[in-house]
Amino acid sequence: MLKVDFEFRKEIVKDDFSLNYCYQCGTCSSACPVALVTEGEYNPRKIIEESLLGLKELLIKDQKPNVWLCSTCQMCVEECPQNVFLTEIFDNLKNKIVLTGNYPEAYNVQGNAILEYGLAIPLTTPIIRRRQQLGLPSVESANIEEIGKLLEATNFEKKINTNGYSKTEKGGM
Amino acid sequence: MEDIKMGVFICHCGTNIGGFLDVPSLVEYAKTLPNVTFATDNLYSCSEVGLSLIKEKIEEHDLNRVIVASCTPRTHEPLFRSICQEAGLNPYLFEMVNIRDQCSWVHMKETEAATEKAKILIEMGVAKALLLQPLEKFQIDINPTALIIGGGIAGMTAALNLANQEFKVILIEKEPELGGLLRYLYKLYPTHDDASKVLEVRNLVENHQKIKVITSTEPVKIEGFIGNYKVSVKRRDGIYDIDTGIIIVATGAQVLKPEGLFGYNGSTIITQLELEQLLKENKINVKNIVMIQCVGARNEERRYCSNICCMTALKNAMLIKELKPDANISIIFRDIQTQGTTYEEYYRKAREKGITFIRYIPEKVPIVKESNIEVYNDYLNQDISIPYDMIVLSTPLIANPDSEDLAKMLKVPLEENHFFLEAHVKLRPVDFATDGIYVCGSAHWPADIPEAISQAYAAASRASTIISKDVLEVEGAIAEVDEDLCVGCGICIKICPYNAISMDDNGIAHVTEASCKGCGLCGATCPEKAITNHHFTTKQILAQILASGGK
Amino acid sequence: MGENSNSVLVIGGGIAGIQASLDLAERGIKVELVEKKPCIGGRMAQLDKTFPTNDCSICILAPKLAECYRHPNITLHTLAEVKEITGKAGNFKAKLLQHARYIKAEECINCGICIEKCPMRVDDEFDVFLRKRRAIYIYFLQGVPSIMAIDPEKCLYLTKDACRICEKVCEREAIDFEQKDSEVNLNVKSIIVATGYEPFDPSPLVNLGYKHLPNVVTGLEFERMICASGPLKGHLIRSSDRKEPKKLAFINCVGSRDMKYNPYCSSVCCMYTTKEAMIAYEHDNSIQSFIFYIDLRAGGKGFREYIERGQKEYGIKYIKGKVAKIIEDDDKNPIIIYEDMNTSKMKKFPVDLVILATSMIPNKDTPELANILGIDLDKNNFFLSNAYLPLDSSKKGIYICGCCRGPMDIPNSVIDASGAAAKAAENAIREG
Amino acid sequence: MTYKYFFGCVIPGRLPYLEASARKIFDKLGINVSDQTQYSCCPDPTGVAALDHKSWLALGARNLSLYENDNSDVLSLCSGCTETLKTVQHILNNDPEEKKEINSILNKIGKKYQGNINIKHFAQVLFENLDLIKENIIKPLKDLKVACHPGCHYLRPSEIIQWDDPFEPTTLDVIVEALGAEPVDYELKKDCCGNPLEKSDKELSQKLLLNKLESIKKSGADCIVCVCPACYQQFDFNQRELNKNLNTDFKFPVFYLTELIALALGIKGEEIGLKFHRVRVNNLLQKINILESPNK
Repeated sequence: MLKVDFEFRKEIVKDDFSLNYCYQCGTCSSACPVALVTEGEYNPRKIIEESLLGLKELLIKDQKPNVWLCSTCQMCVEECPQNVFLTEIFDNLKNKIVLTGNYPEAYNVQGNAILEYGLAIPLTTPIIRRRQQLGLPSVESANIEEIGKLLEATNFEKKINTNGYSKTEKGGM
Repeated sequence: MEDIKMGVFICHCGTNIGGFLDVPSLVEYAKTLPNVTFATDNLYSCSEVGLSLIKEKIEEHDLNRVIVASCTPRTHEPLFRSICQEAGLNPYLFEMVNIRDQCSWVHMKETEAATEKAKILIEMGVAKALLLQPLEKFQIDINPTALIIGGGIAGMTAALNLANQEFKVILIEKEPELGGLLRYLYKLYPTHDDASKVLEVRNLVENHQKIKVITSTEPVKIEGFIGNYKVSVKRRDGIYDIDTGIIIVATGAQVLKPEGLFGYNGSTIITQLELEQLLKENKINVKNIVMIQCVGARNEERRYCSNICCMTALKNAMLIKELKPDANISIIFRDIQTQGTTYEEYYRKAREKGITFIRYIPEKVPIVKESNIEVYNDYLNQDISIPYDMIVLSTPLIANPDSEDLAKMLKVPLEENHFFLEAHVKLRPVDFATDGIYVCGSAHWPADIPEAISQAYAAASRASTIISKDVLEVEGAIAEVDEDLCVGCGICIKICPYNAISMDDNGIAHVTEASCKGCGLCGATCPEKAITNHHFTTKQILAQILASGGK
Repeated sequence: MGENSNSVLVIGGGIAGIQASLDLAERGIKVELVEKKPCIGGRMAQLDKTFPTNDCSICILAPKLAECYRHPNITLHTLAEVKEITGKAGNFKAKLLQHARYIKAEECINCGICIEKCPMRVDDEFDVFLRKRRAIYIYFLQGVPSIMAIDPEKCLYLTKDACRICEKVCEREAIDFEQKDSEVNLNVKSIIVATGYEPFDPSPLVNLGYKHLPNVVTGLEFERMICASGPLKGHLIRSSDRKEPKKLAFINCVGSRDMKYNPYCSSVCCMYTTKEAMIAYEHDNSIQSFIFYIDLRAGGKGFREYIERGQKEYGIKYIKGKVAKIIEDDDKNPIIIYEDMNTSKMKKFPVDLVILATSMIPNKDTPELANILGIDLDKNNFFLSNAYLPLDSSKKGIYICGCCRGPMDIPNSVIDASGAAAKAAENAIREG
Repeated sequence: MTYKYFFGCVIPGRLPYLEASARKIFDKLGINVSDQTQYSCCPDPTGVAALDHKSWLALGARNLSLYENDNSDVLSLCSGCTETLKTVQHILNNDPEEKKEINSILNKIGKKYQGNINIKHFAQVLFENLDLIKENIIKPLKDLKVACHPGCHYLRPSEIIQWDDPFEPTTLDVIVEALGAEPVDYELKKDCCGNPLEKSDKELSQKLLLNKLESIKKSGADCIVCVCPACYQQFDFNQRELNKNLNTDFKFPVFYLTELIALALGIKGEEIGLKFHRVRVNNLLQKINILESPNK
């Protein structure tokens, strides 16, 4: 049987206080386009209820419902009568899941691209050529050492999964 | 023999009647009936235009009987009677025929047959009207004193208001002191003021020149009628009589003790009221507290929602949080009842404080285990377990057990949950059907402090409309006992719902005019046919039956 | 009005103002009852039936209207507004603006000929714009005083100096275009404010489709639609195709319990949607109703039993969940998108008609009146009351009752009103 | 008013022709926008934010710090970047603790976040210069029915974005109408295109796209206009794949708002790289006489 975990709830609330205000009306799921196409298998209201009860196992381990299916469209946030910032809460949950390593690979690809290039999509040779054709100036993005230093301060590299990524790997979005 | 000239006014009631019955044909039909000298229709007879028309026609045609065929006498007879009176006609020469509630509304799809039925109903009205007699209303003196039964917040508030209006007030309380349930509360929602602060009104009541407070006192017998009640009360040292013009019932309610429910033990599993005591004494030293709502309410035995328990739970949960910020409080509920502006805001504040809310459904009530509660979470469609150190059960307010006796003494009804039943739920919420008796606070229905206070003022206002008068006019269509026929069997006395009949020294039944409502129960029951119900005499009713085609 | 007479000013002629006036009048206190509309009656007059007794609303109200009109202690000031209050408890001076009615009250007999002939068609406010009235009109059929009024903003003569047909056709010469707005000065000892509420306009909740989807209406509109004396004569049909709807969905808490609109609970919607579903069923037993709710609030006397009756005898289905989105199909049938919380599945639920139970909000002119009276408002712009002196305003001698101090149902408004009368009487006597 | 571009990752790194159209129209309209170097990923509100909130905030704050003390507003070419930058600013300006912590991180790279600049989506700047656009139209886009797709991050959360109506967005329609085209309404106008779900569930992402396209088809639109490179990719790149997977036959040309404006301003198709579109746009543009028909 699932056990209410007040301490885990408090952790989630610490990240975003608005969780507390939810009174489970279901407006979010009614407004959510993903809930509609998945017929409720993805269900923002349930994720919030699980958060209110601190049901860590469901949220973090089983990921039921799967929080990664949130498209971040913010429709729920816009409609929520109690001003619960669902998308932010979901992002915070995703952050917690990331620490367990059990999350979709595409996010990792992006994370590693940023570690390596400071950009989610690094410039490739064909694109550089195309830019020249279009008469566009060359891209002068951030100094990667500076970005590296900053991400070191936030512990980014330790939080995400970097196994198998090297300087030659390409990022994507 | 009197020359009877009858006027018949047939009402369309907008489309309520006109949309379903052929009203013009009813008018034509009415004109053919005996002694009908005038008949017409009216869009709304009760409108100012409709009323002036009636008045105008009474004068124009010198009518001495008036029939309005429209809605129900329950709501409209007094109005039409007063119009007749204004036109110089004795109001009891008016007869009302109900062709809406009992005809057009119930036969909406059968215009033709319904119109025929309406014709018969009108014919019956005419038959009765031929036999109507003028009657006189009675005037009674009013004793400008108010007796209030119950010295809780409602009773005290009503007492203070009436006394400030310079009426003499007698406040009786069965306990040795005033205050009622308020005495047991710690702090009040929604302001968290100390209950003792609100209880300070007690001093004002006790020291008011116009208020006489009598504690440890209960009524044992109530006689009399509006303006002139005589209430016998029992004190330690004997029975005393109190004369009063009106009575306000403010006897409150009590909290259900949840014996046998959810492992109630009075120590780790307690009621909200017991929790208030622990809070008062600052004796909360546990971490995980679970409250269960609707304990003993909204079930087969007690179907009602007790109205105040959700707010009580929210309040106590927040008060615990104030004393012990690291406490984990969960409230297992069915529907959170926080109506209105401040209460809904209060609920949001409770969520803000981190209180956990878990909804349960009646099919799967929470199960209390040794250190956790198992409950089916309706929102997740699965069972969950909540750890607890203490459980607080929110039980409903239930009617006082002595309400039944008091209701009998007052001859007023109780509703199915034994709370007092008012005259009309919508428009007469603190009146009883019996004149001169009022109700307020939790005797009427579970009420919180603000509600009880509003109701107390309302009851005071209603009472003041009576005791501000020197004399009062009462109903003329009442029962009368033929002394020659009465054998003194006393059946009428038992059956009278208004306590209006008594036996005189000669063993003959006697009707107290001021109390009689003319309901007709005594007349219908009297085995000797010794009672005449004026305005509904046997002759009149027989004439109606015959007119309807009866034999 | 002499300084010494005990009199009370009652502002607002809805059920609360009426009850307060009647109590005071019976108590022997003179009442000046001010109503800004042409007739007294208020919101209750617009309702079809009332819960939990399902009494016909106007039927139980009408006798009280007549009583107010006829009571020797009550003076009615309709089409009037309070413009200034000075003085203090026991000795208030009130200045009223009496709008011209353009009708000689003592001559008009409400025969209706003028209405037939008036060429101007105007949206009817009483029938929540579901039908047209004329520029000369009676506010509602059973309205009191039951005389005409001319709408100066719509009357052709008063706006364009043309027409005057009503004047020609009125046999009693009751039309008086010479009437002017005037001032009325009163001395009163206490003041009771009973200005009521207005319904929230749900248009900003775009996803619910009000005003975009023809078969999405508000609770008050439905009330008029189903009322026998309403614009449809009680024959419930939908405006898109004039078909009889068979499947109704009621959405509770529209604009209520919502931090973006009205954070509070409107107190009455759970009950009145149940009532409306019951009436619909009584009109047509093949109608099925679904009520969407967050918490089913039925704490009043007999309310829970009423809901149970709705389920058992009227087949009403209660669905836990707030609806955020309503779309429509090609036949203009609204489709409700909601989550069935029992299964956590999303549903697309087609119905024939949707009724939005919109919040009760304070009247638009509440802040202005608060200013005139010098009393405080709460954060929602209702008049501020104190929890343990619920009928006292922030100023001595001024009392508040009914929905102008927060959403409440009719019994509570009546209780409030009687209570305010008791307070006003107490003040009049003590400060007298 | 002067602006500085924030390009983000996707447009310069994958869709440079959209950048070309943007630069061309702002030049042509005489709106003063200059380049800003040294920027990093915004970072992606649907990606990095999900990985680590702190890193997302820090990178965003660093980007903002580049623009501070310059009297220019940020002009973002991407809705996702706009949302990130606005949200980061909103969070840091409302949470002094967080701001302090982020600044201590920025301090390590010699930067400081202050929180005093305006961030504008390019469509907002265009909307605010509507008269200027109207004055410069050379080729009105007659007979073109356009389904505008505002996209999520252009609208929501409205409390932070503070621009168009989150439920009844109209700004894009107004611009499109000013160009001489006819904006059409459709049921799912304010819904998500599905792009962010590519990272977690491709099939689901396509389902959302399918719903969008079906709804647009019903409206009778000739083409789709969007203002975010993520949405652009979803509509333009994934339409063909969707057709293949689900056996559908959608052929909606997809324009970036800047491209449509460029065409109306008389800028030639080849200058802005229209040929790089996956769903061909030429037939439609020839039909409405914006491009010359090869037959003529």
